[in-house]
Amino acid sequence: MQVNENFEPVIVAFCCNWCSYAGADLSGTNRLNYPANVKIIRVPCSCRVNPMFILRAFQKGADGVIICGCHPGDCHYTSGNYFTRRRITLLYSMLDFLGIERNRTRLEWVSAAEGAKFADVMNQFTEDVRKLGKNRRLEDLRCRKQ
Amino acid sequence: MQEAMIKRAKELLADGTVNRVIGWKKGEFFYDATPAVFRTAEELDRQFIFDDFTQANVSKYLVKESRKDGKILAFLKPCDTYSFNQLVKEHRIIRENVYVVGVPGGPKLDIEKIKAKGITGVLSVKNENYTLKIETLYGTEEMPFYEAISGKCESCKSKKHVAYDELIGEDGEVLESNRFDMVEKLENMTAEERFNFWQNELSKCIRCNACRNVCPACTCENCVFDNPKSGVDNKAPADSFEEKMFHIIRAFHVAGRCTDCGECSRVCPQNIPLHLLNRKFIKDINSLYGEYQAGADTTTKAPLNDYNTDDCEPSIVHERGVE
Amino acid sequence: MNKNQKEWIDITSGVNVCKCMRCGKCSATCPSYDEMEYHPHQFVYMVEKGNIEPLLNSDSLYKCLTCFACVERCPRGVEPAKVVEAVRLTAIRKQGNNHLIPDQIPEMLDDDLPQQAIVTAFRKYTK
Amino acid sequence: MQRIGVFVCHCGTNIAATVDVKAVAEALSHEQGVVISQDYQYMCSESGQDLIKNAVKEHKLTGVVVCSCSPRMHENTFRKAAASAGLNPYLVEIANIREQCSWIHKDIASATDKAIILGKAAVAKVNLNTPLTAGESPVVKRALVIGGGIAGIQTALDIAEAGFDVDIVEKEPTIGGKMAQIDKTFPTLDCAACILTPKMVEAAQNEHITIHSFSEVSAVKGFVGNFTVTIKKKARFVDETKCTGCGLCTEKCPMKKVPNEFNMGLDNRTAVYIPFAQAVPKVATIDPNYCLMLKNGKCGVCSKVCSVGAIDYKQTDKFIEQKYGAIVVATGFNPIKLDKYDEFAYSYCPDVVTSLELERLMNAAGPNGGTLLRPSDKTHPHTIVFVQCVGSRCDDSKGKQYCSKICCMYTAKHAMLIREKYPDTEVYVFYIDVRTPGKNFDEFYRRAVEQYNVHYIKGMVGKVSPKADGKIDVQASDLLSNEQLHINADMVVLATAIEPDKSARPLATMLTTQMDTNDFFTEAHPKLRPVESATAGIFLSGACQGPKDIPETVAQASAAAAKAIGLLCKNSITCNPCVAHSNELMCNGCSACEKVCPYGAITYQDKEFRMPDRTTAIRRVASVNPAVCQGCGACTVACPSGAMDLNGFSNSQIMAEVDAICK
Repeated sequence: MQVNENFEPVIVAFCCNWCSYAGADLSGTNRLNYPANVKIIRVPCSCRVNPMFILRAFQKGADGVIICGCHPGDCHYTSGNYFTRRRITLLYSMLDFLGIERNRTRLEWVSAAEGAKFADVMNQFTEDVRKLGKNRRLEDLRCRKQ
Repeated sequence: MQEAMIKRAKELLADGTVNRVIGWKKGEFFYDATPAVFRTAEELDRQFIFDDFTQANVSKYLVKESRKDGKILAFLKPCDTYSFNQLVKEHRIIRENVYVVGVPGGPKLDIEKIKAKGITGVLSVKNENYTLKIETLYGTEEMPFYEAISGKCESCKSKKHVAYDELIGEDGEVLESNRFDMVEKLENMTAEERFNFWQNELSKCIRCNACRNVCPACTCENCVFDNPKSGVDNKAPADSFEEKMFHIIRAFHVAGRCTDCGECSRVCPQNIPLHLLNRKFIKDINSLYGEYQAGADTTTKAPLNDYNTDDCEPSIVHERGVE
Repeated sequence: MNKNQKEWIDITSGVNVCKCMRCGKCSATCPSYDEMEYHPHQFVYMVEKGNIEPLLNSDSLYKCLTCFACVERCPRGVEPAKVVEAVRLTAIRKQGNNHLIPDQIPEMLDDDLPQQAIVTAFRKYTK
Repeated sequence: MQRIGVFVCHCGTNIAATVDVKAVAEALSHEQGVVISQDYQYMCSESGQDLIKNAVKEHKLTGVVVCSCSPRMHENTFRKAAASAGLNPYLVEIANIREQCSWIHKDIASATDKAIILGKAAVAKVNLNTPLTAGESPVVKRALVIGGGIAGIQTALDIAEAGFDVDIVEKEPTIGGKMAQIDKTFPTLDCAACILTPKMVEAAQNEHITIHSFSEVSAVKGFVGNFTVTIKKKARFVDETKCTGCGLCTEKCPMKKVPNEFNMGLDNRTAVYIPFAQAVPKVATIDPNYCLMLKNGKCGVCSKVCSVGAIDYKQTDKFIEQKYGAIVVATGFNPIKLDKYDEFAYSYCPDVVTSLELERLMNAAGPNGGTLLRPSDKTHPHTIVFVQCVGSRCDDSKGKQYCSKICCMYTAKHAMLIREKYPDTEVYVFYIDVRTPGKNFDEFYRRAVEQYNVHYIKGMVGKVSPKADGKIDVQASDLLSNEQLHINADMVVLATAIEPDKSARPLATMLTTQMDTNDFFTEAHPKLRPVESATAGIFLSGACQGPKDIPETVAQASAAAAKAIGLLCKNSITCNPCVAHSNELMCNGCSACEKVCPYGAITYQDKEFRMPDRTTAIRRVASVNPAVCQGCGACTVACPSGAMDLNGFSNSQIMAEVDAICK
């Protein structure tokens, strides 16, 4: 695969309000860098992330989608991230089954105290997606910007 | 068998146990067995059929039928009883309003497989000792029974009725099936090959919605694909993503609820192997969260509405199989 | 201060000397402490400050037994033995010489010398 | 038609230095529905808020987007500003362009681009916002304090003082916690028991306080103002209501070889025991692991000697359920296990002890009646070495990364007390740093050095080796004189790191509160909300939140009490309006949502509907109790038809954000 040096992937990160969004804030407070490609959408809990949102993002031209939630056992709503884990495992497995590159999707547990981990995860994920290049397998051609 | 069923149906109509019967009637051609509701003994005599082509799963019709006045008699094949149970579990079918008579299952025949042999103008098909005697406009043809059985019966998972009020004929057992072989084969391809396989298959989709409309798990009052506010409402499949989105979401919505009845692939006019998507989910659920057969009973929690604190992480997808 | 030399030692040792909290547990645990002009904690400190020249010229380099007690016990995971090793490598590569010829070994042996010391001596002195 | 106002904050230079705020305001002014787009120095300031208020009135705004710091910081500020101008507060959205943009990016061009996209996403979302009204739910006027150490006692006393009922759940047979084990307290050197036991008695006698000793929290349900807690009262085989605490049973019990945990296992107790003389409640407890009657069915001595018939060998664990409005966590700490530190010989040399063990050795109620003797041979030690930071400030898997905070001071206290009582003893303290911030703390430490001649040596101990003659060789660094020392010591005292109690982790899961990687409870804000957890109605008291000394613990305990009282004073609390709701026309009644709801907020009913074909049908549909729903959204994904949606985070809102970001 040809790697385009100037390719800037579009990355959508769904972060749960209680852990990962706070973790993202903490990495900001600590001035830890991660690429500007990552745009965060705040959701109350990772279990709010509907697979439709993920597919929608790919359809509209996202190159990578990452979901971040509280560590298992730490969910603000007790059990939300356990449901997330099953749903997203199955969805990612299905995307893999359809031949979509594995590294375009990820799920990470980031606590409110893990600002450094958040930045690391985002740096790593952006790099992985950058290597894959533009998302062509799941993009809706009608949605492509000119 | 057909006679026994008509006889029993008449009795149940006569004694007032039920006021309707759901079964099959002849369609335009004799092989187009179509689900139908019968109200009288006369209708039964005239139209009711049960033969090698009565493949259709009638359980979905009971969502509406069980909400009407009076009890309805439903003839269910083993695979149909799983769908029935699943719908009872989801409160879609009102169990008290249905009188279930279990009838033997397939293997049923697929007319397309007969036509594929170059046999046209088919007038009737008789199974004589597992050889099909086929009357056509042009004479009589023969072919082995097992070469004409329908795709969904080829990998039959169970001959056991999991829900019934009475049985006609013998009950069978849950079978060892090879139904995951093709899924496994795909899993062992490279991502590129898998992508090409599905790109090729799904690009045939004409979005006729037949798969959704026949699916006993797809009983939503208002499907997301028909809801302009859902953000994924139906559009013509103008490009490669639209149909993927449709089929992924459809498969996801029925994940953990799909009983693997195979109706989706049976009705697909484009012969897309849609059941593979559902089987992929079933296979994943079985291997990651423990064996689960949707519809086997009406009490177990669906795997997607349940969890274990030590479930595997999604990274397992990245760690196994072929990239 | 020799910046290149410090960077080289940072890279070859793989040690982040800045993590040192100056507790001295490395030197407290060092069996060769009395033999050394510069002690393990001083290696770490002097490398951090870039003051490497005195270390290169000191015999202390060759007194470290690489027993790794300091690595094992350092509460901060600084791994002083690796710093010493890196400085030693700098010295050795600088001169391009072997400091130990196998033929000399038998006459240097004595009964009290631990087996480990002989093995590590080869590692250290012959590059 | 939407009329949206966009306000871009400079946050001084926090945002403006890396994001071209004017360009952001310009770009967002062209977005759908935007009628005004401005930038300002400090949006959160009085005049910044006035800017929003005036714009709402002047432009008749239907939505507001503030591009500023994290919504976790000022979402409420701006919502209140909008509300005061007559706009529904839930029509305000925040684009986080500080924590998630200007502070993490250095390149102005890309940071500005990102800020614009985040702004666009917020505008896209606010276009779909609907006015929401918060409901109310009642507050149960009773508090639960989990842990009966000094933190829990102080919190309970303060809450009771305000006139509210409060229950203390303590897992040990008595309240008092770690402070009861301590001999003297720094920096005043008064006796811990003398200041603690009156408080214990006060708690026991207070009419508002109920003490559940030898009990644990086994389940927590509900939410702020309305928690339902199941408390497990462990079987103590003694009827609490009958036992007078006379202690006769403990004298007569034949099983006398049970390690006494109150004295850190340095001496023994009996199988039926009262932990210490001033225990509250002063009630005996039978240890089923040692009691001959419970183990073999043969003995029964205690039952025979008990004049009030309090012994009950058939007692079982009891579960009681109680409703609470607020919960205060005060689970405290324990010293860490030292089995990974071979170099200090703790596991095999009895004369190497932890500081808490030393407290017991020096305590008048301790194993030696207050005379400091070596545990091995009961002789008077002449040289004592203290090692600080054992397991603290460790970057490896053996210890803890954090500073345990209290060790410097208690080590100075121990050194001083020993030198005071036994002037013939030489005391060495090996330290990495001496940390004594606190009122009169540094003066205290200096007194140890200057007045009591304690030898403070900068450097760590590398190796502790017991010798054949009973002495201990301590090999250490003296970094300032650049020497390696060997000290011939009689005793070594390890200032062991402290860690949160093991019961804290499962408790946090039950309470759905957050913990850091060290299992300390995380406070809602490290500076501004230090005694509240992020979960509403759960407050933190004492060392469960981080290492603390007694004065700090008591201060935090009272602060937590004040917060709890603030909550209990209210008759009702405003609920979060961002809750799920079901569209009955689309609901299948399939129960998927009910199965994933952690709060049991979803119920079903049969309703009659007019169908499109003019018939009527009775359908089973879900409805959400907004007072119980906490708004996680699990149900929205479980729902295949999309009938279930979440206020404030609706499917269409989130998809609008996705679209804006991907465009």
